[in-house]
Amino acid sequence: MSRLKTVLPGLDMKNPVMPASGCFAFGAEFADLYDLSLLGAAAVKAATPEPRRGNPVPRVAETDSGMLNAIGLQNPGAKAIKADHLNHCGQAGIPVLANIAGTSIDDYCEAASVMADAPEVGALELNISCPNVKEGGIQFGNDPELAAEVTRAVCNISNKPVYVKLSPNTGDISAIAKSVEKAGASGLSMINTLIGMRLDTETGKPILANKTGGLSGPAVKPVAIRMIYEVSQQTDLPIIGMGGISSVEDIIDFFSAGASAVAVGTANFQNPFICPELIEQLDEWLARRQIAHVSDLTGRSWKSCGVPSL
Amino acid sequence: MSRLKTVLPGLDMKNPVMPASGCFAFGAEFADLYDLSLLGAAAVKAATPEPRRGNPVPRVAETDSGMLNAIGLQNPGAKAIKADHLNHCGQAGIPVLANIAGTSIDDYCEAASVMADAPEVGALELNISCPNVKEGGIQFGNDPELAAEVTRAVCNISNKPVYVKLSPNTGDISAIAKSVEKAGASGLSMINTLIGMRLDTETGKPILANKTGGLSGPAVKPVAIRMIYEVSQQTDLPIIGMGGISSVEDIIDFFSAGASAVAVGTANFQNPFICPELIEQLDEWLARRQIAHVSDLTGRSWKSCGVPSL
Amino acid sequence: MIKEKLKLVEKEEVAKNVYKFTMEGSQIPSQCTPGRFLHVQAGDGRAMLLRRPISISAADERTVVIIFRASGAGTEAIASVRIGDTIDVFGPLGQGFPMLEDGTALLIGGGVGVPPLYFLAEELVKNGVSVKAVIGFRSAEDVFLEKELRHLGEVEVTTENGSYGTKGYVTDAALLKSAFTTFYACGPKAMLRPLQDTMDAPGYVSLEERMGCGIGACFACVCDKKEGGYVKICSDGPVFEKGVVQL
Amino acid sequence: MIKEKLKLVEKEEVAKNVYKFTMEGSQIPSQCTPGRFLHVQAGDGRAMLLRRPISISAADERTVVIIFRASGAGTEAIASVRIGDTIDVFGPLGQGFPMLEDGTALLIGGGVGVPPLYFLAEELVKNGVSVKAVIGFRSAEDVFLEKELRHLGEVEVTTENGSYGTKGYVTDAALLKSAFTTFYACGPKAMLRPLQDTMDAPGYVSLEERMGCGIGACFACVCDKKEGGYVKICSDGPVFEKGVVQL
Ligand SMILES: Cc1cc2nc3c(=O)[nH]c(=O)nc-3n(C[C@H](O)[C@H](O)[C@H](O)COP(=O)(O)OP(=O)(O)OC[C@H]3O[C@@H](n4cnc5c(N)ncnc54)[C@H](O)[C@@H]3O)c2cc1C
Ligand SMILES: Cc1cc2nc3c(=O)[nH]c(=O)nc-3n(C[C@H](O)[C@H](O)[C@H](O)COP(=O)(O)OP(=O)(O)OC[C@H]3O[C@@H](n4cnc5c(N)ncnc54)[C@H](O)[C@@H]3O)c2cc1C
Ligand SMILES: Cc1cc2nc3c(=O)[nH]c(=O)nc-3n(C[C@H](O)[C@H](O)[C@H](O)COP(=O)(O)O)c2cc1C
Ligand SMILES: Cc1cc2nc3c(=O)[nH]c(=O)nc-3n(C[C@H](O)[C@H](O)[C@H](O)COP(=O)(O)O)c2cc1C
Ligand code: FES
Ligand code: FES
Repeated sequence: MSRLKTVLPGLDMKNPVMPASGCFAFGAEFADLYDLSLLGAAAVKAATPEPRRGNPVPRVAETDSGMLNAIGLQNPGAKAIKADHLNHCGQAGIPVLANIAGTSIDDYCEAASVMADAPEVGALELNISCPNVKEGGIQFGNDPELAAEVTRAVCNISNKPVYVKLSPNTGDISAIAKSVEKAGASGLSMINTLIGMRLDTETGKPILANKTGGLSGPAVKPVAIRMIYEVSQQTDLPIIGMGGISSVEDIIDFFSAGASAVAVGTANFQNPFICPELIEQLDEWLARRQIAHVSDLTGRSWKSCGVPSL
Repeated sequence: MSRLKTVLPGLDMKNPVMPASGCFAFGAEFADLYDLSLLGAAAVKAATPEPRRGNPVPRVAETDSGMLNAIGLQNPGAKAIKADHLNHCGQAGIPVLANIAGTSIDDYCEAASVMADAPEVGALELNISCPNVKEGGIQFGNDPELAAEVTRAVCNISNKPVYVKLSPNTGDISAIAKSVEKAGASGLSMINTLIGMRLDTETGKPILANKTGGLSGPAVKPVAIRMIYEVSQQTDLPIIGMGGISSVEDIIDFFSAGASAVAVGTANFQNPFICPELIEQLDEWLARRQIAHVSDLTGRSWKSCGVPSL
Repeated sequence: MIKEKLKLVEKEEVAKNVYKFTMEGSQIPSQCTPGRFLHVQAGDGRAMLLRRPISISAADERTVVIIFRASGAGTEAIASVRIGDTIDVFGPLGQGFPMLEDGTALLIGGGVGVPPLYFLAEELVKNGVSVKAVIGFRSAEDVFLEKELRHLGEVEVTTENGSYGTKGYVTDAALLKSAFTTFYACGPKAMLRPLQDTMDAPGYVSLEERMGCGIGACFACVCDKKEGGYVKICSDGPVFEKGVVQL
Repeated sequence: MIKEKLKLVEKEEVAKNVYKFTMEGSQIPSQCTPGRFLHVQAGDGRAMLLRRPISISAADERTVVIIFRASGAGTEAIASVRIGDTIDVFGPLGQGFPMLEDGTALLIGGGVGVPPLYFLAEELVKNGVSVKAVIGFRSAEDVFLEKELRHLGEVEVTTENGSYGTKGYVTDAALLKSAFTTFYACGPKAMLRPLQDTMDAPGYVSLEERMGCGIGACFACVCDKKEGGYVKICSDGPVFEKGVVQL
């Protein structure tokens, strides 16, 4: 599987496939199902400085080819995560991409400094896009200045590379991307969820207790592909692509659009074994077409030469 | 069916259901399938001042529970539309909602002044959001100032009410909505398509000749519902809701979110008879629950009293 | 926790829109115990992404039985599967009912909360425990599993409109005042809440919540504990000892 | 143009991944003529919204036949329909092949472009027209409809790898140089282009394009005319007289 080996800032991965933040907790549950060392890396659940209880239930609702979630960043707090929750990934020897959330720049920095210190953590993933938390998140992701500010602050205190996870809920994602690149980001994760809502038809009321939630799953894949296609031509940062991946063809599409690695979120709920299955299928897909390395596919939707057209 | 009668600025409708712009052309094809007088109104294909040839093919691509289109506003030009294409709706006695597009404010005004003059036209629908045309559309829909400017200009020259069709490709749709309300809009249509892309997995290249296209269908319904839920609480304008409607339950959800009428787009391709079918089902749905009038449902997701909770 | 395609070998509509599915498989059935549940894929899983949690109503080495109401698009799709076809199932999931070794158990189930109690009743009786059951439904046409439970012990049926058995809710049943060692309850929160609050005997309640992963990884299904902290219904439950969770 | 659930009564894999479906209905079949097409729903239409355009390969009062390659998710879903089940079909759509009254017709089809030509051949022969056919495939295992066409007239098969019949493309066939009154061609653009450009005889070409509505309302399937202006393949075509459209 040498054609899968992928090295990105802070992430030395035997393959470019990882579970997406929030869909894998910290790995304990999946360690019962398969050998975590098969994964390229693991993006773990968002850490905030203090423990968070999250939103009232219901927290999930199904939509056509998608789902809404409004978990509300429930987590035991950065210190507890660092102390008690990273051992499964650590023992498997896979780098952790530590997702960081908060409601102020100080929050982000506090959580980041704790997580960056954990030896299991390879890089930070700055969640400036979570649409579920009323006071925070969303404004960072929709404003190039604020996005740059929080990125700069976290990069300053972190001794690990910082990936910024972009929100699709914005009119100009390239502006945000370029802004966080200048501010010191080492990579991008995209995309986070679109803001959505589902109503109970009989009562007319929102199904989620939080009313709105984040839309994920195959429904959003065309939006993710288009944004990565655009941003990968506007910045030099490596992109971890996500949004609706559930097959090996999806992974190829994300690479073609411009990604250098991928994360699988919602699909873990339908098939908890999907990550190792996709990794094997990815290797076969490339082998069958005699593609020397998966990175040869990155950006081939817009690159005009030097890449296999198949 | 008196419980369906709906009167909005410029649109005197026996029911609140119309085909969406671009999915019905000007009605000639559907007149072969059913009696157009069953419809509440008809949103017809975008008119530009000059004839437009549109984009190269392929112009459509399927996605999970959605589709992408990049027709590129092909149309015979406002004058030809007014002269030759409105007779089917006119004979059926249903008001036309004339969709207007352009690449400059002058363009919009030129097309608007022609269309507003047609006796069949009840109101204009300003498409400030079409994501397919490189030089135009998109910037109007993502900038409150520009959106207001084009709205003001068109309202000034139009003797018919103007609905502004909002783009979901923006970080703050309420800001756009409030801005066009102040500028003189009589109503809102929402939502237009999300920008998306699909790649051919084998070649890695975009399937659409235009590369990006507009995402529509049930996949985008949660985004539409959330935006209408938000905007209907921020403005007093009536909203024509659309985005993924394919069942009577969908219609109810759009009313509950805050719509006063609905448009059905993509679903016409799967079932060309869907509009009259939904109109009948809507009447039955309300009758079974003894709801006096469909407008009683408008905004019941957020209104706390005075509406039937069922 | 296994993902397996189970083969539908028997299918019966046991009440209006309520289906009993007997499914065959080589791995999942033998791991099933009362109170645990299966995470069942609806349709081809493309338009409907989330699995549906359905309790296990009986199981042996090769077969497992579920009983479910076709109440929405997903359960309707599952109900439309034909005999001989397969169903994609992940499970068994969750923590089941703790077993009694002796004494008398009172089982209290409402609607589609009854199926897991049947499995429990079978196992309790095998253990030598006496079983009594209160099962509540909307109306006479909704009643199911009554006959099967009567083979195992005394049964009281309640219907909301009084069209069959005792009129009212399970909480109105006479058997609730009879003597028993432990109770086991499964049904909507509105039914479990008064039971948890008013029953003197020890007991267990089985909860429902909308789920994502079903294995404790997504935090969709949390429920506050009375003494602070929280549980995940999918992996810490769905069965909890009386008084542990806030209802 | 009718929307009807057609019942699948016969199903055969006529070549690798190529299926022949015989479907029964009360309204659509009797309206079918050669060159028109059906707009076929894939699966339950929830994850896959767009219908698939498939040519009519034969029809009588009560049945209609289609032959299609299962090449993607939608056609695979259609291929998995079982005998006795129904398929949601909208049609027949488009303008078919104009008929000849006498003389000799040369039919030229590539791959899944062959099926509509079979229907045409039958009708031409009924009209007393002589028929010859050139049909091209990738390789021997892909060949279908050869035997059926031989009942109606002379047939030349071409395969790209030469594993059967003439080696090369349909444009390499000897029959193209024989005498005939009119040609009818159906296949990919790369095949139709040289035919339109080089054939001296009058003729017709049948085109493919990705479609939305199938009835001329969405402008997905336009094609430029040589003399300016455009046509919609779904409603003005899919059949056009040689020289009308730009290929
Ligand atoms: C542990 C557990 C055991 C259960 N056992 C049974 C059983 O044995 N028999 C039975 O008939 N039902 C049972 N249910 C309820 C069953 O899961 C729901 O009725 C079913 O998920 C509804 O799906 P749908 O497609 O009909 O509805 P839809 O409304 O189409 O479902 C949409 C989404 O909401 C979720 N959802 C909707 N209602 C519920 C609910 N009440 N509980 C959980 N998720 C819901 C669905 O899973 C799906 O993700 C159980 C639920 C849980 C949590
Ligand atoms: C008028 C007409 C007649 C046809 N007749 C036949 C026939 O008799 N037998 C046969 O095997 N095929 C025929 N085709 C081609 C057939 O429509 C496509 O092979 C089929 O739509 C592909 O669908 P899919 O689900 O396999 O592919 P997917 O790639 O999953 O399809 C995705 C989308 O792209 C569209 N699409 C993909 N390829 C094509 C194509 N080549 N042409 C049009 N749309 C496409 C699909 O309709 C769908 O909307 C015909 C096409 C047209 C336009
Ligand atoms: C239940 C759930 C919880 C999530 N939690 C987080 C989170 O804590 N932090 C974050 O950055 N993204 C979170 N996400 C977003 C995912 O990481 C991912 O960006 C998104 O779901 C799109 O990918 P998918 O379609 O493969 O799920 C969450 C998604 C889901 C479905
Ligand atoms: C093929 C196609 C063409 C469209 N053309 C137009 C257009 O000309 N003007 C416009 O304002 N919207 C256009 N739309 C957008 C629709 O009117 C509608 O806003 C959108 O498709 C969402 O509704 P739906 O999901 O029901 O299709 C088009 C949509 C489709 C699918
Ligand atoms: S359903 Fe995911 S934690 Fe319970
Ligand atoms: S497919 Fe809609 S116009 Fe041809």
